[in-house]
Amino acid sequence: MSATHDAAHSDHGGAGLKLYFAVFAALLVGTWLTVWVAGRDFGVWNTPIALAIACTKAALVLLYFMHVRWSSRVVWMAAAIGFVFLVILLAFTLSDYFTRDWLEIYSAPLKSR
Amino acid sequence: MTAPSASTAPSFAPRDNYLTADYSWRSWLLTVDHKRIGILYLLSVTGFFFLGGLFAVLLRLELATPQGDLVQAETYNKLFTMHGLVMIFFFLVPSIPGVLGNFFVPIMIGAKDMAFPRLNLLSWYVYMIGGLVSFLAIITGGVDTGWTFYAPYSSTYANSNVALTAVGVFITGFSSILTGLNIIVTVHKMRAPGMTWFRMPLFVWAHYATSVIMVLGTPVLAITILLLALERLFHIGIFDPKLGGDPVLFQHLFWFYSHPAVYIMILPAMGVISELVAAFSRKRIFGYSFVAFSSLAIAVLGFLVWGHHMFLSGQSVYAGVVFSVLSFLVAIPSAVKVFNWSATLYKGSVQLSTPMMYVIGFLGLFTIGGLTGLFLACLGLDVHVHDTYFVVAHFHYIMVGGAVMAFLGGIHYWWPKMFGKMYPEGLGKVSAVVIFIGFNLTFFPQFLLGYLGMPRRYHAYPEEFGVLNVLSSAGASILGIGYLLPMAYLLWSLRYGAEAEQNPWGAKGLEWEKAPTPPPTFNFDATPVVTQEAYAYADDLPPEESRTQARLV
Amino acid sequence: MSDSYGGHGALAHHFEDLEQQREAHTLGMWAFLVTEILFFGGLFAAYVVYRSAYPEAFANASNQLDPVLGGINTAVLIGSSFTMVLAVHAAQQRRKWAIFGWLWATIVLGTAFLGVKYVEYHHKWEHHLIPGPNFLFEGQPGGSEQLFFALYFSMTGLHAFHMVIGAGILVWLSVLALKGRFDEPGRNAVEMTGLYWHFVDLVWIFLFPLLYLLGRHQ
Amino acid sequence: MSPLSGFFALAVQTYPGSGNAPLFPPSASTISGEVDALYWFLIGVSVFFSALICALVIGFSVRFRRRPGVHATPIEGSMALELLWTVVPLGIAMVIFIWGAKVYFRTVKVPSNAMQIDITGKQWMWKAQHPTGQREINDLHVPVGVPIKLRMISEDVIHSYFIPAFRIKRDVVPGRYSSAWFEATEPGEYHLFCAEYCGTKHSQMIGRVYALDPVEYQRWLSGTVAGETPKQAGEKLFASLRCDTCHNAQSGARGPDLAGLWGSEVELRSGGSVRFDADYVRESILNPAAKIVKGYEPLMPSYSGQVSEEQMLALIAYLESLSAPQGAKDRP
Repeated sequence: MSATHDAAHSDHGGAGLKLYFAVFAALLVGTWLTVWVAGRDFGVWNTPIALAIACTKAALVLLYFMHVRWSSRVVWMAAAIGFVFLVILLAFTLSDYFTRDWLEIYSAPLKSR
Repeated sequence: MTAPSASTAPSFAPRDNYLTADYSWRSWLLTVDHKRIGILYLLSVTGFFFLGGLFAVLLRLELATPQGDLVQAETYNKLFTMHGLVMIFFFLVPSIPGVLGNFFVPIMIGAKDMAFPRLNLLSWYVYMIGGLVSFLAIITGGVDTGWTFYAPYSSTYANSNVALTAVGVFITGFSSILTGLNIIVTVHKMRAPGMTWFRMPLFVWAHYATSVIMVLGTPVLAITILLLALERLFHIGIFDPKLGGDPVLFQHLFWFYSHPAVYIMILPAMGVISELVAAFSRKRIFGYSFVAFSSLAIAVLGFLVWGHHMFLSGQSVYAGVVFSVLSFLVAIPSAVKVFNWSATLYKGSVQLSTPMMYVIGFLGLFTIGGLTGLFLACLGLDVHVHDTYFVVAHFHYIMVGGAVMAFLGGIHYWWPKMFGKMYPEGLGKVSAVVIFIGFNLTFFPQFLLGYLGMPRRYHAYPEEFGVLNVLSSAGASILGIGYLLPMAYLLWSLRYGAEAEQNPWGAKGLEWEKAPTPPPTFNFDATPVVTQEAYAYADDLPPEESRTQARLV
Repeated sequence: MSDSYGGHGALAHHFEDLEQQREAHTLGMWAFLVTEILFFGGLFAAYVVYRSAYPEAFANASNQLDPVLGGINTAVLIGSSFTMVLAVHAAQQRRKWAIFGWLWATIVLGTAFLGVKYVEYHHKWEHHLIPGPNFLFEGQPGGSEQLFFALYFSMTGLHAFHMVIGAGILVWLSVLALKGRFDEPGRNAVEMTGLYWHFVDLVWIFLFPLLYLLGRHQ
Repeated sequence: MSPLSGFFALAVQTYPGSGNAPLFPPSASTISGEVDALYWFLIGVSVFFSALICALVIGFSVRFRRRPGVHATPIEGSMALELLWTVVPLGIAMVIFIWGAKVYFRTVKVPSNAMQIDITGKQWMWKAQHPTGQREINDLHVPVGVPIKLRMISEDVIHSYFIPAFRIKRDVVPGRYSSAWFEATEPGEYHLFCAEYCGTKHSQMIGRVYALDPVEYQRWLSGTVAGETPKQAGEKLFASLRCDTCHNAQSGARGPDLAGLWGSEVELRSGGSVRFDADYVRESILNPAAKIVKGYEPLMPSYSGQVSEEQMLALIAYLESLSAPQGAKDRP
């Protein structure tokens, strides 16, 4: 019973090699794109673009190299939960730093009173 | 392994079980049997509990008088730090998952063992190595930063074994990760046929939720402690205000783990209470799915509230408001659980044996502990009570009144299954009452001290706080005696205790009905097939009674 | 089918069948990778907080790094990820020599990466950019630039440490491959190590733009 | 047990203060009444629910204790009850949250007519600097009925300025200013504690807060020798550190003119803006290259190590006075 599973797993074997080459090429292009994008100024969009490229590269590695695409649902969930809680850590920590000076805890500025 | 199939008749004939399988030291120290690893954890966790308890007794003796005259200020600071460190990282976090979780999660879901038996043994060894390193740090001078290690005191100004203790705690963190990882995979992949998620005992649900927190939270503590050690050893300046580093950032990273850690300590206790309430009222837990989902809700919401430790630390006011409202939300699932446990007793058949006395103690004290948490989550009040004895009383009501009570209740409840011997019922009840009285006398006065404004971690305090502190110290000595009693009679019962039947409480659950007492190395003679719901006490009733499934209002 | 090594592979005593065992190993590996995500996550949180507080200092400090070397290293690591995938693919087809070959290709690329890292660290050593008492940035001691380098060395140091561990495991696997360990079904050690290696590559994919490519906009 | 009971008998006997053992702190500030009201509301809620749970648990345990022949009635659950004990606690929780947030904002929003006192915390003592020049160690004399704003900073580790009688507490963090305010209502002598663990003598870092009625306060002011006010000290420092060579009103000055900037948003060279407040002044003096004003070059040398925290507070008081319309700020 397990032998059939291995075959099923690698039935995309033939296609797998081509797929792996494609993903490898895409990652190299992504790296070049990251460097090229960093060299040009998109104003406020610099960081979002850089992060978007990095995330797509990461997604490629996750889905194809790490076989998440053909894994069971619980493995999908495990991978997702790791990144969700990383975002929670970043979001709540930054929510403190970005809103620290909203409140004028000093005596109100002279001009507005 | 050709023992007769486990008939329901109590089998007193000495059978091959996990204890008698092999008596050599090697078989214990190199065991991969989850039950033996649970016993190893029981021994080491009890050792650390009494070490932490020794520090607590010294603290209370010092605080019996306003002047700091029993020990120097430096020694007192080391005592409360090491009391915190030992009790949290070496007792509360590993105790219930390490002992009862390791022993019973596989049996309750019908598995032969944990998913990764060798990792399970590694978890105990990593725990002992971390314990050894921390014990070395304690012996060679101790650490005086508080268990919270706040920078910049811990990173720059303290001159005690901060780096060595940090390494010890860093290592122990991996033991927690390995246990959590093991339980998650076991629950997902190793349930017996028929054991669906909603037929699992609530003890397993609670341990699954705890393991999710262990796996998600502990690494952030690891990196924070690692950065602290790097700062101590190489002065890289990561939290150094002179370079623009922010001590509040240390608090964010520290509390991201350390608040969910308090749920690591209390969720397994809730799992034990669910089992005990069901068994001793011979009834299915009221609102089973609500209690199960509230465990998961606590695990997830527990990660969104850490800012309530930092309302006054210079954290932004608006972030404080967000953390405050989320802290109130995380209190709701705990309230749901307490109401459901109480409702389970309604129309039950309640047997007041020792474990049930610990349950009643838990319900009262955990309710008080939980409600006083609302005082601290409330922004306006936290300004006054933060870092005072109100906080100390709050978390001791949850940790000692809740987690330790549940641990003792669980130990008494499963003692016959683990060792095949019954504990002495009378002594059990006496020690439960002594612990309850000693506990309340120790920690209730601290609520008053807290609102009076007595700060935490004070070696000497103003005269007017004297009487309440004397009461608290008196309570501590009663509590200390109370904890020695179970240690004594449980050890005594191993030799002289009455033989235990396979199911002394007549309880439901694979560990009682299918596994012999004490269970063989692979738990069951044949892999059980589960056909009943969890806590299916109704199936034992004579036909006409079980039909009147009353649905309340 | 009992397993003589007492290690992974063939049917461990407590699993029902190879499929359950493989699923358990995969989920266990992923649970471990979740802890790694959050382990590095703490450093990313510190990085994001300090960079948003001191954008100029971080940009100046980042300009001390050589993006060309960083770019090459990224390509090397992606290459090693690719050879790792081929090794896992070979393991599924139980071709002993292919496994051995691709594992060593991965090891060589990984070592190349560590070599480049050593060159970069040495360059920092010469320019007094190691965060600590004798840190100098453009002749000035201490300043927020030291925070950048504290994070740079923590992140890339931790990443390199994970690379060393990974390379060690790959060498051990190649030895096992020669001993015929992966000739029977049910052996998924190569696949699990592959997951770990791809994760280490994943971390670098984020580290490279965040550390090397700051303030390069003209 | 005899040694322990003997010890306690001795402790209670010899302990002089056992006479006045208060169970509730004095209420001596405008906010303390509201905080106490919130406290008693929460005590009420807690007593109610604790009593409810105890009654249910003990009542059911006794009423439905195990008796031979009597079986437990199987009950699955009840959606209505589950909703009840989810929504009701949620409602109560939100009431507490909103009330608590309102009280909290009252303790954080500083009235603009507050008199500012600069507090510097260092390992194991508090130093207070009054605007009128008085300096105090560990103690604080404040007039009743006048809102007092504390601008606080630590020279080493994190401390926390805690006056239980006024129900205020605020961490004093190194590297950043933190602020708290109160308005005393009852004259008297109250405790001052450090509430954040700060090392060996954390429990000695305490003091006394004297709330004096206005007459008494004037007598204290005149009775103590007043050094130079922070503004005067700041002015002298501004000159002695030669800040004015760059920061002056002439056109083409190498540094921005600092008069009139206080509290306004300042554009930065790297884009974005920052409020010109105490934190920005302090950061620019110690780490000038961090945030440079648009249109200026990073020429300013770092003064870290040359300016103590008290001198920094004096400079800030001077710069603040530069932006005030004449005479508005000089109040006792």
